[in-house]
Amino acid sequence: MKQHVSSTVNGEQMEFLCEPDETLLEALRDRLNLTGTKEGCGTGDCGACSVLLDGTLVCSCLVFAPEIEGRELTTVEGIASPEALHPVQRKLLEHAALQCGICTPGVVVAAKALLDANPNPSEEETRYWLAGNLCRCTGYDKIIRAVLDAAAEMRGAAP
Amino acid sequence: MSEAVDFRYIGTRPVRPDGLDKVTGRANFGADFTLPGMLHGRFLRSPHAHARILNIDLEAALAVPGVKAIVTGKDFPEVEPGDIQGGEGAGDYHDLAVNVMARDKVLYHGHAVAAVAATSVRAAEQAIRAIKVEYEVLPAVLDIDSAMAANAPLLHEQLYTEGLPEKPARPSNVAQVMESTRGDIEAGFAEADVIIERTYITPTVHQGYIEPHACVARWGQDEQSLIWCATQGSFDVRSMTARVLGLNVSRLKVIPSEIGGGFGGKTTIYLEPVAIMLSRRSGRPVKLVMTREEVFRASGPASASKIKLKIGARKDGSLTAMYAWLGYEAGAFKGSPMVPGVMCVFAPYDVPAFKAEGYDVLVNKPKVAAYRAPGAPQALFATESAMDELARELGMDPIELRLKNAVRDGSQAAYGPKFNSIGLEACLEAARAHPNYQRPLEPGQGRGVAVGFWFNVGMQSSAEIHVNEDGTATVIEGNPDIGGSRASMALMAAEELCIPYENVRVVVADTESAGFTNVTGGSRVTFATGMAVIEAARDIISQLKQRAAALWNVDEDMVDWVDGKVVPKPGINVEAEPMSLADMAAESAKTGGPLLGRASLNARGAGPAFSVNLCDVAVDPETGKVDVLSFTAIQDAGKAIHPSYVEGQMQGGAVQGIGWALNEEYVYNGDGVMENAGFLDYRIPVASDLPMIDTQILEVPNPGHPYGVRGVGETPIVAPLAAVANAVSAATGLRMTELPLSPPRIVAALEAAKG
Amino acid sequence: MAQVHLPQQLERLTGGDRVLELAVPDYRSLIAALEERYPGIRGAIEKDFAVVIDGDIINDPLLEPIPPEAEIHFLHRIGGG
Amino acid sequence: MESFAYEAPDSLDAAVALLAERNQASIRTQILAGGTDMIVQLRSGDRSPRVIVDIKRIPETRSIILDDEGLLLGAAVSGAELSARDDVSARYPGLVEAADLIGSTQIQGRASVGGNLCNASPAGDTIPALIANGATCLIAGPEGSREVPVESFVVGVQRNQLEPGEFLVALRLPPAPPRSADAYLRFIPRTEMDIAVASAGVRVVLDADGVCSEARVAIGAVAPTALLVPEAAHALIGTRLDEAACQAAADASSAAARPISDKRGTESYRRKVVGVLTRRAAVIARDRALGGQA
Repeated sequence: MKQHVSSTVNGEQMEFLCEPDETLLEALRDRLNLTGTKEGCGTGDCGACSVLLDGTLVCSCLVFAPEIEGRELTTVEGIASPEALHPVQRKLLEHAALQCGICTPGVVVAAKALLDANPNPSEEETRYWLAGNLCRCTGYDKIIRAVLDAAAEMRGAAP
Repeated sequence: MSEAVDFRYIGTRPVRPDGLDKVTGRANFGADFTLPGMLHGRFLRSPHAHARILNIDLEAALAVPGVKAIVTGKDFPEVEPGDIQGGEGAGDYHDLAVNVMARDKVLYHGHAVAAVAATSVRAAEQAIRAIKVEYEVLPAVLDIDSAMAANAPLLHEQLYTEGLPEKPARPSNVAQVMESTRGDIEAGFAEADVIIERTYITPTVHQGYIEPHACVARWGQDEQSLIWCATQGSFDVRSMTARVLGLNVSRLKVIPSEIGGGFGGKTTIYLEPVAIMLSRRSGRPVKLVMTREEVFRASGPASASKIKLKIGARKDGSLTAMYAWLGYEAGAFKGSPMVPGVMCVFAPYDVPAFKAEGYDVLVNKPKVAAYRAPGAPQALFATESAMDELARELGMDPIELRLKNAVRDGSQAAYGPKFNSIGLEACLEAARAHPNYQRPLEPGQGRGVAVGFWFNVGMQSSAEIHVNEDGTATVIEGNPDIGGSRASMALMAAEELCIPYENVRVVVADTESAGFTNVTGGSRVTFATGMAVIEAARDIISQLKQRAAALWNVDEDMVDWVDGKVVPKPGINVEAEPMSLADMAAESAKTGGPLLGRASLNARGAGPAFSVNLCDVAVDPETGKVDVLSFTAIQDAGKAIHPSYVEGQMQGGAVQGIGWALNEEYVYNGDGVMENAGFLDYRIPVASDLPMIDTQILEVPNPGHPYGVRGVGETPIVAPLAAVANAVSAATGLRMTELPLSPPRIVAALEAAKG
Repeated sequence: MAQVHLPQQLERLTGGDRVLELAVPDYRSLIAALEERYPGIRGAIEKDFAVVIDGDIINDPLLEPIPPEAEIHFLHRIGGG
Repeated sequence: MESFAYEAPDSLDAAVALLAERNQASIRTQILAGGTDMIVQLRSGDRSPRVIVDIKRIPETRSIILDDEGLLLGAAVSGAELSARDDVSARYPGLVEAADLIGSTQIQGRASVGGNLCNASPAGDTIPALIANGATCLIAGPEGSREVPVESFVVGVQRNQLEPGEFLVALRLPPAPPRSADAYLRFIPRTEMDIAVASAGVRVVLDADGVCSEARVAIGAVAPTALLVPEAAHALIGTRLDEAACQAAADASSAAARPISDKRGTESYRRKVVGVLTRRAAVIARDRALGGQA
């Protein structure tokens, strides 16, 4: 029997019906048409499906959709405002820190979570925080630089 | 052809045109597409590495609620053998068809046996579990030695080794042999003061793109069918799918989605004919998406290899002879990258005598696919490891040794022609002068040096440029943008047309909207499709001159294109203001209608690309863990159109190579079942494993391109294997010849050395 | 005369010949000359080989001019990843 | 995976009642805490429950109580929640490190110590750390609650002592006295994202003279279950945890190990490395204990 789920997604109240065993990733993509969240592995090993659940960074492939009842969710579609990109998004573009771009939504969400929690992360902290976001194109160099640069900008520090 | 020019836009680093879509989640990849009424498909795959299919019982599966169609090998037409155009290792159409869906035999664990389309993924999975297959299990061969052994079980009873003087009497698992020689190697080795001889082993590895293969297909009863998919080559999907299904290519429209990585692995097809067949049977669109596990088990990884190498040199370091025996695993169907392996194993060096013999060997594993510079990383792992050992034996600096023997302009390449305008020497000099080569090392640390090389290719490309009425432009091309190529195309169009980069829109069009274009691969897009864009822009400029001549009522040869404007030539007496593209676009209705430039070409002159990598590591002698402390990639790009994306290629290739060197491998059990088919245990590098990857782009212009561009995408993965292994060897004092350099292997070597 | 290096992999057709000198104006006549000398070589070359004329690799040649002193090689066609 | 029902009781009593009822009706149930192992197992068809009972809405499974009695750690507390508690890290740094090593930041947001224990993987990171600390499991069930030591809770590969209808509510760790400390180390080929190839947890208590008065050593990924290694502890007790003592403990761990060869490592490699890790963890625990624990 399908389960009714009601939650706040990117600031908006949303309701959907899903199978009880459906993952949050499936529900986001197939029920809510939020396809910005990507599936790279389905086992929590790649981070492409990263979302914020009540502000905590999780892999949406390792959450059951019914678990988000009454909770707040932020996906990659909810990171930018209509007026402007989040600094992490802008810096990723300026640093050319994406090639194919499939890991990018997960990186955006994870990096935002990092900077929310730690406005001044070291390179090492950034690398460990993002260790669950696999990227096969960039070798991570430009991603790490972009996130550190975004952090500096958000702190108001000189670039 | 190369011109010394001051560029306006080339060499700058603007934001890519598709960037916003990709950081906001708006970009649509392979699995992001849906059609009304769409079904979901799943595969049944072989649980055996080698078996005869005796019977498939679909009755229970067809009874599962929601199931709309099931197909097996019987539903697909017989396909005649024939070479797939598109390059080395691309394979054969018959093999391709049988790889897509097994017929009488399964040839590897994971080989597709049946596929189901149903109203939900769960229903399709339930039906898959309900299919009953009877197999007769056959003995499997899982490595080069056992596949080549006398009386080895055969994968294909009709396969006879090619490349021998006479057709052999008996079938074999060796699909092809090849030999390449120059001079007298016996004499060469006799002259040598030092000889290094080793056997080098590399495992099966995977490209590891993060996006699994995915497609949506809709069969049209009017025989106009649609495929949406993630691919490196939409025209190749069209031709391969048409051939496997026995269709005319005009009946298939392939729309390339955004593509989440490929590295060569998305140059062939796995899903598309099956999706079309399921759609045809069900009358509804069908989506097929591989799981990560299926990607590992059933797409095309890169060849495992076994290479025996022998090199001889005089005391002064000059090479006297080289010999290589190269075995490459093809997987279940012929077509390993053995040929390019044989061609490039000695490519960086000028050696008077050599012999290389190659073997394309079938094993009961998935058919290999291209992976960045196919065949070269394995071959140069051997060569560059041996060169490192030779430098040690001779007491020479490893860069010095390579400089002494490096190919230069005019050197006869081991693979045939003379080199012209290459950057190996420049890369070696840059490496020697690099601060990272001078940094002192601590105990337990080691530094490795290695050279990389790849041929690069040209092939066919088309491009159109439509000039809009306000003087902005739209570029239409057919290469899926896998790493920022839209930005490069826009830069080249902007450069030629002298309009701001932001005024150029680049569209990667479908197979009905773009002219024929070969794959995004072979490091060819910026080079070849870029050349088409430049030519299309020059087509417009020549039209602008004609039209300006008409406007000014002068002869066409009295008009020039200077600084982005048509102007009367000096001395021409006419009252005419210079006119920009925008000015001319505004007048286009009067001068012959919309401005449209076109080019189609079969690009030649793709210059080969050399690189040098430096790698520093620390090895924990108790656990065998290797930490990469620093990594430096130096490469000749000819001309970097968008330097950030060139650096990105160098960094990404370096890290894939580091993964190949240290941890990545398919772990098979004795039955040919891959035991680590997931990102948890197939260990690609993660962010915290790595330092920043230092890059240095050199620009030795390629005379075959108007701006001097040479391909950059593949060379970066070639040198890291040996660079890392040489560093580990330096740190441990032990020559490491088998990849990956996993901790248990290093500890075992250290313990063995202790005795 | 152009110096033509024959593919080693086609020794069975060339009887071990490795290099020969030919005066031919273009690729089409080159291949015709080779086919006349080594029957069957045309098909074998067309199937697998690109031609290299003075260092310029041409995958799908037809009417390419051959300069009088050109150095000609045949290379297995290379794809890539 | 087969379809099932999802339930999320919000009190201990409700959960016990729900599980008892489903159990009586012979309906296969599965407890969901973080779900990072369980959802993967469900997807791969390794488990096929009919009812999933999410215990994260039960307050007792989410609390962290640190007081004179020691630490009471709810079974569904995530790694990220535990790591955020500096006071817990100060007393049980090894346990927090162990929890922190499980997976990526994303996994940390979900994976729980209790789930890691109940999953009963031979390589579960928190298990040796819990055993080294002398932790016990607080179990609720239809017959009331009971408490068992962690080292006897896990009985085999992916098998624990829970009876049908029972579930793990919390873990209790004894207090950390002055001059005591724990440490946990594991070996993985990468820096993150891997499963332990071998691991060791060590807890020591030093007397006023710096002599080790109590010690517990546990090792992981080298046998079907994590092992308590009394021989290694004996090698440490009565010493100043000098090099020789730590090496003796290392040798004891290597001797106690019963590893297998698999895709993650060889038998001989694991045996060697578990000793190395024991020695290194003992040194860290010693230095922490000497470093002025409150």
